[in-house]
Amino acid sequence: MKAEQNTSMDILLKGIWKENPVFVQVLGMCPVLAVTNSVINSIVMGFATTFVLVMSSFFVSLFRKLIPRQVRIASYIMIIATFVTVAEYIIQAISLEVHKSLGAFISLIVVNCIILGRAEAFASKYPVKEAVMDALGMGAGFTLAVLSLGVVRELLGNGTLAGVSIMGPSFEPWSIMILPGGAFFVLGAWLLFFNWLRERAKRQQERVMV
Amino acid sequence: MERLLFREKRTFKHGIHPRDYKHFTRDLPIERMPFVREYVLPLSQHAGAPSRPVVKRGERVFRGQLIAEPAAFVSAALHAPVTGVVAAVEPREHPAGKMVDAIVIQRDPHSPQTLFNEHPIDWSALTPSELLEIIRLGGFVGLGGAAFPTHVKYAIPEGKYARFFFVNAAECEPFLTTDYRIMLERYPHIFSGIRVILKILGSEKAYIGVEDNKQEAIALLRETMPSDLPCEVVPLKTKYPQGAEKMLIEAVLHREVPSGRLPIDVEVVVNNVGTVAAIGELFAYNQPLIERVVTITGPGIHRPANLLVPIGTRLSDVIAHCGGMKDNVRQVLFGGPMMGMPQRSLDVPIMKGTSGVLFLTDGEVVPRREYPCIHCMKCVDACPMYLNPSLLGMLARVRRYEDMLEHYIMDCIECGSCSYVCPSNIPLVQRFRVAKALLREKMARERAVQG
Amino acid sequence: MHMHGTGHHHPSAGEGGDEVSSWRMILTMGTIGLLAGLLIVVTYQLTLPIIEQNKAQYLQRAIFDVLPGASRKRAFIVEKDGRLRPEQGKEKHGYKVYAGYDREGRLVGIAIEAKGQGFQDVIQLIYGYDPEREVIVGMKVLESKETPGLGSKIETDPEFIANFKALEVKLKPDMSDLEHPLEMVKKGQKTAAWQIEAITGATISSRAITHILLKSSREILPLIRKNLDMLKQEAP
Amino acid sequence: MKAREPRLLLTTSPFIKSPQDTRFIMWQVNYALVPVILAGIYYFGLNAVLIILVSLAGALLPEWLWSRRQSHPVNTVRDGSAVITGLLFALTLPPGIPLWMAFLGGTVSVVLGKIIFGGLGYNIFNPALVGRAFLQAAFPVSMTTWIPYATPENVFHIRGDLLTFPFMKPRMDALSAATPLARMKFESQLTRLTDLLLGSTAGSLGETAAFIIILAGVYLGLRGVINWRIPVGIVATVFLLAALLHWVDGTRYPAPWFHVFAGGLMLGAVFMATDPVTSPITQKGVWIFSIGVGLLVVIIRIWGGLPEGVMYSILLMNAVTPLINKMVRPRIYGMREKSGR
Amino acid sequence: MTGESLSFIFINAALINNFVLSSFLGICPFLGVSGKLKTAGPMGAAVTFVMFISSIFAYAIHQILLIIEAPYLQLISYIVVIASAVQLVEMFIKKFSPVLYRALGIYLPLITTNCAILGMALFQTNRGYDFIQSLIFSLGAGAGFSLALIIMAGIREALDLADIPGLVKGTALTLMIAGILSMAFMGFAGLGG
Repeated sequence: MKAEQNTSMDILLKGIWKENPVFVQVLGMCPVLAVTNSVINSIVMGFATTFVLVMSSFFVSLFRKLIPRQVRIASYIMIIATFVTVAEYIIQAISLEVHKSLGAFISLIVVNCIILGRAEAFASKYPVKEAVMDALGMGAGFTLAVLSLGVVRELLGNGTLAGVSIMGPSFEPWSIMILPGGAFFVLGAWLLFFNWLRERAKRQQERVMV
Repeated sequence: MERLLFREKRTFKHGIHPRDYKHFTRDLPIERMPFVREYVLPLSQHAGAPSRPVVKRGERVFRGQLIAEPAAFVSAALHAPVTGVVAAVEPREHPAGKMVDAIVIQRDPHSPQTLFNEHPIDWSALTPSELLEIIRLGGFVGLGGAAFPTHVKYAIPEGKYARFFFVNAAECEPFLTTDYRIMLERYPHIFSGIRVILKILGSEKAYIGVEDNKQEAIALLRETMPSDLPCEVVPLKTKYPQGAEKMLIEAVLHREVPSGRLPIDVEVVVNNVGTVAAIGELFAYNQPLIERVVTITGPGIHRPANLLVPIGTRLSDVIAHCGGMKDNVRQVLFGGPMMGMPQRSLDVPIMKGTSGVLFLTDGEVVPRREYPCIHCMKCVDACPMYLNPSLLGMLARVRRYEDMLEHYIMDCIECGSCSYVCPSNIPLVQRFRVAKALLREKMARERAVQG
Repeated sequence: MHMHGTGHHHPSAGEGGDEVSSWRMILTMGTIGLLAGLLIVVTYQLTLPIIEQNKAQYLQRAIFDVLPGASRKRAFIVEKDGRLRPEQGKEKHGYKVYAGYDREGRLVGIAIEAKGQGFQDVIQLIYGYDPEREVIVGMKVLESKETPGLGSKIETDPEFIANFKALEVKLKPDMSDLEHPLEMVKKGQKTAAWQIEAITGATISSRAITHILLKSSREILPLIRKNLDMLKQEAP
Repeated sequence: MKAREPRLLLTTSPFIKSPQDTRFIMWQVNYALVPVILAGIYYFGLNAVLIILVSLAGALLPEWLWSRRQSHPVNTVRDGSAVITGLLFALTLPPGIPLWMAFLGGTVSVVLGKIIFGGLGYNIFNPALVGRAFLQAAFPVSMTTWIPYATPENVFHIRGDLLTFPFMKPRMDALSAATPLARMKFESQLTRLTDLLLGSTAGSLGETAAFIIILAGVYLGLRGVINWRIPVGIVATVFLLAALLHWVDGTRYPAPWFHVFAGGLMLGAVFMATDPVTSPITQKGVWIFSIGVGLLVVIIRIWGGLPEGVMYSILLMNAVTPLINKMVRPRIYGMREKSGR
Repeated sequence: MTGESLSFIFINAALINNFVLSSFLGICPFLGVSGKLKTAGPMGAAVTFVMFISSIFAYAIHQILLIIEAPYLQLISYIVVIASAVQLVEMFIKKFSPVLYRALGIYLPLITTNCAILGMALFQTNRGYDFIQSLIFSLGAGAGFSLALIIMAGIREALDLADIPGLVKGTALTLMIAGILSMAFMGFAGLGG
């Protein structure tokens, strides 16, 4: 990586594509599989995670010089848990239905390795602006990933997108897509797709080199 | 219960039932091959260290004269098969596919080719250790194929006891009829050989294990057995690899040789029936190991035969004697079809361990495509050592040789049963040989580093 | 890591070193804890009224759904000894039933929550009981994970839900059991008022609903009948 | 004598081979399936023919594409293994299923059940059952709607939802019938033994005629193509357990013969569980495997929510087969100090 | 009235709605540690043990929070409790079985961020289980996690010898297998009533 051109924009973008937390780093799989049976759930989960990511990165970066090393992980977890609790109450206030369908997985954002991972690997080492940009990028990448699962699963599993009928009334839904098995298959298929893209890119690069 | 039921047809577990193809030569009496011009005697035709030559180029040698001496404890002596002149001591093509130092003897066309020294030896007057020395100097090795020096087998380690002596006459390899013909034609030498060996070993009893597709041999041996000889003929169910030492012992005694150990650990010494007969002849004619019976067989040779050949006779001479090869020959093997060695050249000599020469044609040698393993279990059911060839084969395919150790690859006796039954045509035993060789090399290297 | 351009942005790792005194650790943790607690409490206090209202609305909607004609409700706690008492304030504990009243303050029926094992997981439902006619007048599945497209029809299939408009749950005079225990029959074979027509292909989920209703009505209905007079009084 | 002889092959021993190769084994299974298919056609007429052809196409298409792309040494289409997958998958389908689902399922069988694992020999699960489980989860209604068997008049009629337009909802106006197991589970009605044996009941295309499947199984067992221990172990376990339950409470639990001959048990035991690739490699392991399948079948049928559990039982035991292979290793010769005495 | 029988709670968490294959809890260690049987077994045991301990603590904390009426502290206190439980278990094992400690050493810290544990604690609270039910639930969850992990490890070890197409290798294949397993586990639906 060219260090000199490391603008905030680059930091933001790498989370979405090059270092996508889900498709590239294969992190935080639990919510990706669990709550993506509909587009709405995916969006809410994506936003909630991004919110927690940004807020905790902000505070971790802000206090990075004050927190002693020995207690840093404990502090990060505390900060993260705080914002997860906040996010949970906000979602509950906005819509009980959504909160219900996401179930315990909102609380489980606490143990999403992406967040602790970013806090430890990035926010604790960089100033606030970069940390927030990084968090935003990772959050966007995560949101994109859950959304890409949610779209496929809701479209095939229900014939709708965000509740709006797309495939018409006579479409036969594939129930498996909203069942756990479908979650594994769709995520597996997306990873396969990205493997294929990367392989193709590599092959093209090799051809150019030759 | 099981032993009662199977009293008459003893056998081991697992194994395979290939067609025996013995019809080519089973009814042909042993025929002496006429002498030819030149004989090639590789210094390494037995397990262990190569022999050390004691003759020089140009030296005249007599039939039966010592021409190379054992170079170590595990080694064997070599004798001139004919009276003639040493033409060369130089590398020659060896049946194992490499160039190996050999003594080349040009026959003296005028010599009557009588033995160097033809007085019978009175074995009853000699001590076991004297007998053992005679066998050692006679150049005896196992004639079944492995060519392990016989005197080494008889040197029982401290604290061990060879309660039983086994004569291995199972001859489970398809096509081969060497042992069968020896039993029919030379049985007196078998019995006298057993007497000598029993004396050397101090054993209680001898067993002759014969597969039940050789009924005539079983009947003849039983009929002619001297009443004072503590020996029993045991008919065995025809099954491959009945002739493997460990399988034979299991079949007769229901004892398993512990993993990584030798037959002596279950109080047994095993010899091939040909070796036993040759020892009988040694004492009868004072003849060291200079000739042997070889089955020349297969659909690719014009005139199959059971041939008595001087050691060192070149394959091309044997072929010429047997009417030549057919045009469609694709493969020439030393030994049987299950464990034999393919030959690239027809210049190689018949060695002490060459039990047969098999000529296969296009009809038998069908190139087969390898499929992935389908875990059909046939190899597991065939392996007489109860290994899991399927798993070992897959490990070998991805070169995880170290892991193969955990699955006892070193216990493989390379009988080829797994490759024979594999419906996916996976060259299992072939891969195991490679793996074992590499592992042995590696272990030797490690030992060297440590030591 | 990759950042060279901005020199002073070094990881804070080495700065504190390893000789951080434990009081500083405690102080840091304490401060963070305090701030975190503060933030959480503030959020909680701000969102609590909205959440409570949401919850109440949700519950109320469910109750009114299964008690057609009801416009007001009142919660009763079922005591361990089998007596009912009106809920005082907001109680967190105890099993509650809800009496629904119409505009005139007459008791329309009682909404009862029940749950039990379904095909895939626990099914939670609420049903309305009309003590006057001794029938179930409505049923709504609150939570279920039944097979989509098949078992999930217990929530959506109008024909199935129609089963629960007037389902007889008459008690025996001694209240030991129902006069006619609820029964599941195949579609189109309903002959009696206490029978539930199954969803074709989703027999297991239909049967689960039947079981849950039967078990719950056997337990709760006698209690309700015993305390009917109290239930009939509208809240002050 | 130096005349250079014909180029001699330098392969290594052994030089003779048993004539049974993989292709032979695979086609033997296919031949044994022929009577089962004929029974299916007899009972479900044109429906059976169409469903089998479409499933086969669905299974062979990806296999063909893959074996072409991979420049594989073996042509897995011609060796018959993909044909087995396609046929077996078709035989587990309800005879009124939309053809587009049959095609999709056939493709899923081969792609998800086989190709992603590297093809023949490496798959963990029985491919046909992976395809069926997928359809079961995706289209539960279509997969549990059964049409009654054909009468001579309607053999040439296409009944059920076969011709539904791809991806569209089936009309579901087929006059549905209940399988013997469903009738037992939900209505406590027993089906006659002769009907179960001959196949005159509702059910999947190839599972109804227990008698014919048994004959096919005996043939394959005698030829050594399948391991007889697997069907015997499964059926014996089911029989014994069912007999025990029947003995405990004859009114609640049907007689053991019912469980043995009803549903997919015979088809599963003879053709699915015996897939060598997905069953254990040692005889002891095979016994564990088959007893496990039998146990799960009885547990699911009697205490589970579903009327039938053969497919799930086999898939679950497929999943633990690698563990069985790990645990139950053959005893190596000579690993016991003194044996057999 | 929590009418769920203990047997159902156990079977539900272990089989019908298997913690990993159906509830998607503990996916990270499931993907990460399922490569080798040697590590899968100890990991399963460790997680089950920590779950059991955490379940007791979570139950106690929940009761306290109910009394002091501070539901908003649930998440923070649970995560602290789990982290401490892991520490406790680590110390305990270190003291009483150094052999086991060496075997599990590397996994124990990982367990803190294993969402299966926190998920278990949250589920038991949300579903209103009583003390005994909670314990059984934690054991069922642990059994389910271990089962999925061990089965997957067995399969992946077997596949080490296979010719997997390059594209599918790795996480994609593991996910596909998990999907098939998840479908197979659907057969358990309706059990344990």
